[in-house]
Amino acid sequence: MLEPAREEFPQPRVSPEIVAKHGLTPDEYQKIVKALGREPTYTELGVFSVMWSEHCSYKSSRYYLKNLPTEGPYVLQGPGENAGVVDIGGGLAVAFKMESHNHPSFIEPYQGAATGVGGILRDIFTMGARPIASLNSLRFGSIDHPRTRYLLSGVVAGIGGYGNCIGVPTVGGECYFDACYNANILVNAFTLGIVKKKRIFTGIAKGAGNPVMYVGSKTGRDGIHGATMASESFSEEKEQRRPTVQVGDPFTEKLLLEACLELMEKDFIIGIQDMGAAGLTSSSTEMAGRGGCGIELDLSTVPLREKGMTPYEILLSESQERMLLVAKKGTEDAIKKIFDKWDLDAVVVGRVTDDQQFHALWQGEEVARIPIRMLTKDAPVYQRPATRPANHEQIQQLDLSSVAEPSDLSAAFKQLLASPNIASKEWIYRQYDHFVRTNTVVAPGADAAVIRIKGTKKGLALTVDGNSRYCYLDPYVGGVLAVVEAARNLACVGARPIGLTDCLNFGSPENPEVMWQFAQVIQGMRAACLALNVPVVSGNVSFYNETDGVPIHPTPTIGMVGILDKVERLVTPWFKSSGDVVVMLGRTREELGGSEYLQWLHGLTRGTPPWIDLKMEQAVQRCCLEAIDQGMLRSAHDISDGGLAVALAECCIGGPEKPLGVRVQTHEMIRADALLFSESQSRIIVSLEEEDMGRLQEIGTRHNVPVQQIGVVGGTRFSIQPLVQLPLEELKSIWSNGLQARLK
Amino acid sequence: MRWAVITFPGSCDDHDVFDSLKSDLGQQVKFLWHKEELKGNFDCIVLPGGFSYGDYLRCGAVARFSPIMRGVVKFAQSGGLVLGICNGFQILCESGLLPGALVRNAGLQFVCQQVYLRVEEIDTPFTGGLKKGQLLRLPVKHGEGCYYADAKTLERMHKNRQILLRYVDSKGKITATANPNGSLENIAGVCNEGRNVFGLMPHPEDACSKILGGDDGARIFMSIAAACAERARRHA
Amino acid sequence: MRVKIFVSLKQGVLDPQGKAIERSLHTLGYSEVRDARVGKFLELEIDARSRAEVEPRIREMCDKLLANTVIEDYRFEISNED
Amino acid sequence: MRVKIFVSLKQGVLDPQGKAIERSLHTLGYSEVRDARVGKFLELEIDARSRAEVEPRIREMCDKLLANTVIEDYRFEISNED
Ligand SMILES: Nc1ncnc2c1ncn2[C@@H]1O[C@H](COP(=O)(O)OP(=O)(O)O)[C@@H](O)[C@H]1O
Ligand SMILES: [Mg+2]
Repeated sequence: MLEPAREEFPQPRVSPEIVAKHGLTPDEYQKIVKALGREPTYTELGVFSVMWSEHCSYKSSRYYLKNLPTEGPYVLQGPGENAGVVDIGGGLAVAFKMESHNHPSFIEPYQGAATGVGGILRDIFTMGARPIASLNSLRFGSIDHPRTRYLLSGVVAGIGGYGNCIGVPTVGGECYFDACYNANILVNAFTLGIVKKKRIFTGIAKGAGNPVMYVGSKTGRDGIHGATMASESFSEEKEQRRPTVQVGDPFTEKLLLEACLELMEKDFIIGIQDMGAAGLTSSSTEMAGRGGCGIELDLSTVPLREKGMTPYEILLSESQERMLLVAKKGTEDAIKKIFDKWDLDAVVVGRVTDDQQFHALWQGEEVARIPIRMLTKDAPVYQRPATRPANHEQIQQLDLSSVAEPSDLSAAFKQLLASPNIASKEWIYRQYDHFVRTNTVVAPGADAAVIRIKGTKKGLALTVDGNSRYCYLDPYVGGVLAVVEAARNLACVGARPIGLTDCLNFGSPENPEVMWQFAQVIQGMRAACLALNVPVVSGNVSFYNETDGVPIHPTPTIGMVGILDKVERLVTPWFKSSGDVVVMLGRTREELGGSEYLQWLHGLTRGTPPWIDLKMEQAVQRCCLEAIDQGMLRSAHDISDGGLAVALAECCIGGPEKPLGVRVQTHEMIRADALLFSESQSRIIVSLEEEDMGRLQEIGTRHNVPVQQIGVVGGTRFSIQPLVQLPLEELKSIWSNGLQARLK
Repeated sequence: MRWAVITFPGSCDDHDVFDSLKSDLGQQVKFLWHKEELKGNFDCIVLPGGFSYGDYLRCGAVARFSPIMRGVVKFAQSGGLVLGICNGFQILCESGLLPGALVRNAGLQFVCQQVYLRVEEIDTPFTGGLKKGQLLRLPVKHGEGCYYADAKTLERMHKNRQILLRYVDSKGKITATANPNGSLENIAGVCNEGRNVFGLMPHPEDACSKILGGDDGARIFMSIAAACAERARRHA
Repeated sequence: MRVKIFVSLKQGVLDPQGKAIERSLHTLGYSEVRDARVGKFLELEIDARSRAEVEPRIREMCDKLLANTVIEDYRFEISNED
Repeated sequence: MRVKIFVSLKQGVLDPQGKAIERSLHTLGYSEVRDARVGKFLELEIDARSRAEVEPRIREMCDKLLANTVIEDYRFEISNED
């Protein structure tokens, strides 16, 4: 370990400029002075700046997040911990969470995405859960924006580079392209882990005198709060650079993962938490906060990677692959032994106290003393002004009569199939290991991924979803649709939702129009969660996704988990055999507002998103699930982006097996392009043997869900009479190359 | 039949091999930790896939020096069966137990997909239960699986019929598009001259049960099991 | 002209590869080795008349493509030997 | 002493990375670039009294660990500047 430099570290006097550079408002600063009864030291200011930052304090979002339903009979751990935990029976539970790494990924796509994956993995195994599946939700600028290709390649390589190396399969995700992300891409990473109900760990500190231990990588100047630039001029070493880009070390994380899980089989620890944002500071204060105690750290004992690091830097460093744990007194050596086996540092860096203070020492002298409450419960909370965007009515205007119907619908369809938002994402997921751990029953490409739970008959279905175009046009409805589509995707494989996590990606909360969108989206999510009764068990908020005052479209991404009692009952989206009848559950309306078709072919992001009736939605999902339970469905696929035509195409060519043709007859009395491309909700395409039609009709009637037979599987052509006629091979090559071709 | 699976730091598929052998194929299998010396009697030692030591210098370059490898080399020299899968294959090449090397995929990207393999030689314990020319469907998942050997080495390998598996299309043809990583001659798996050490990039352990999309991987493991049973019979 | 470009991580940026290599060298008994760093090294052949002409071009190539200047520094050598 | 080690692929071993870089340089308009090759570049600090002492050690390290002589060549430079 490097010896910390002996010379005096820079402790500039706290001036208004420095306060500002630390992103604290004058009011917030006054609040600090008042509560401390004195001016904070420079080091203390740094601590406040990170703990009161939007990222750690949720000061702008907390007020609204309260509205999300978080209760449920199976919820073992809701929001507030490193991840949510849900009971899946048989003494087992799943821990899952989604987290954003948007800004870092834009600066350095590979490392930004990689460390994002590393962070969410730690959030899961810090709960005692073995990570068994990851997904990701990505948003990039328009496909022909000069930076998009570079960013996409880097992000995908980074996610794979980290996830593959650590041996957690990436089983699914989503990726959309829209000009609104040109200068602000989104990288949201989801991970799920499995844990014995009796062995769940939390990030809590308890028991005065218990040792606080630091495990994992050494601390460097990685990702230190941009604010530290303010201290540059005071720094002793001139040549020292302070990179704010963090580099991931998946190998060390793999060791950390195995070491922690081995440790957690013993009864040595009280609590444990990863050092994520604001590293040592947030992990120690959050743990003390949850335990209602104090914590004392001796920064001189922290393993360092670089010379001359100051207490300020040690406290704020965001070096990756580190964890903080509170051990039971006397187990230190046993713990060290386990980490030693995995060639990792494990050092006592402090102790739990009963004075409810955050207390940091540096070579025997005190460098920070702050009441824990001020950094946790008493951090600022704002109810920021929210106003409906000025252009709200205007963007909802859509006069379809001014939208010309394509004369050649087959050509229009081909164009839509080639849209990077519709085309196959294989170029992305073939860079992810989706087999490792031998649980993956349904790999990327389906509505939802399915993994088996070893030692049981059960399976888990996983999906991430979110349509920001809908949220832009109507954030409330967009919030509803994000949740119901996720649930519909689970229903299509035969799974019932047990909980969800979310990433809420928005512009600046200081912009009242953004705040309004935020509030609306949450209200919409709330309504949908209550209707489908799916609790929100964890999540993450990412604000300030905007450039030059132009925010991204409001983008909630929903990660939903469902359970299958009998995994072998699962159904996939793809047609299975010629002669099966093709049925649409639900009804198509003339709804082109916010559709991919309108955007890609007509360059319009306008209108109102598709109409949604939560009762009908629920009925359709129940109908599908019941039919699957009775084993009568050969395939089920939900209709979303691109409408009926695209969904049917995916049923024909999307699967791992040989493509199958389809002959469909349509009757709806609506304009032809709407019939093909309308994104009306609550629709599922299923296929089944003819003799089961009666039973399906019966189920439909019971749930009063429209059950229309629209065609038959078979042949070498894709035909929607009388509108579209295409040979399968052509269909397949357009869809398979749509994205790939543009990345050459 | 006693199997052993070595866990190196950074091994990922060690549990995959262990579970598939035990649960799917009902085999007797034990984990070995890389820091220990090789002790105990085994019929086949498996070096699993993953990213030993992060593959930071070169795949398998560091793992090769793990204490347990001394024993593995002796075990191989005395005719014991050694199976290297993916990273295990890379380790075996680095340690000189197998000829050639595995370099960066020609496409420069990590590839995870199902591939078809053609069985080229069957007079080995690893392929004895298969038919010459038989096709297997297994997943590959690697960033550095492009097989390379210089002309002289390759010639020897031909002479000794050491190339056991090749990437082919669904019809069994050797084509460029069927080659996921640019391997020389579509080589997917090779054995040593003694025919008791076998390395392959595809993952048989990930294809041992129908619900995971196929069980062709089991054919390779069962072939090994059969060969060992046969050996035991002869020694008895 | 023959151009050699050396790309290495900026001071202070974590270098997992270097760390791993140093460790294994130590376990192999080369305890005399300290702070190993790993970088990239490119060799190019460039048609040009004068250094004056190539230098700015190379700098461009590095900034645009060959180095990731967010985390990497680069330097280069030009030799006429051809 | 400061040791720089250069590891590059043997002639005949294909270098897709080099090819890719060459291609993108061309698309970026640097048509003057030919046969780009990519290698590894390691920097070590070694405690030793004399070159005579370090050289054989370094050769060992390279043969054993730092280079795979089946596919790679290496050369190194030693400088006293410390
Ligand atoms: N949008 C949200 N919905 C529900 N819970 C949320 C949301 N955003 C954050 N949370 C919860 O707030 C806590 C803090 O979030 P976060 O800071 O992202 O966790 P971490 O500190 O692990 O990064 C977590 O328990 C998270 O689940
Ligand atoms: Mg956390």
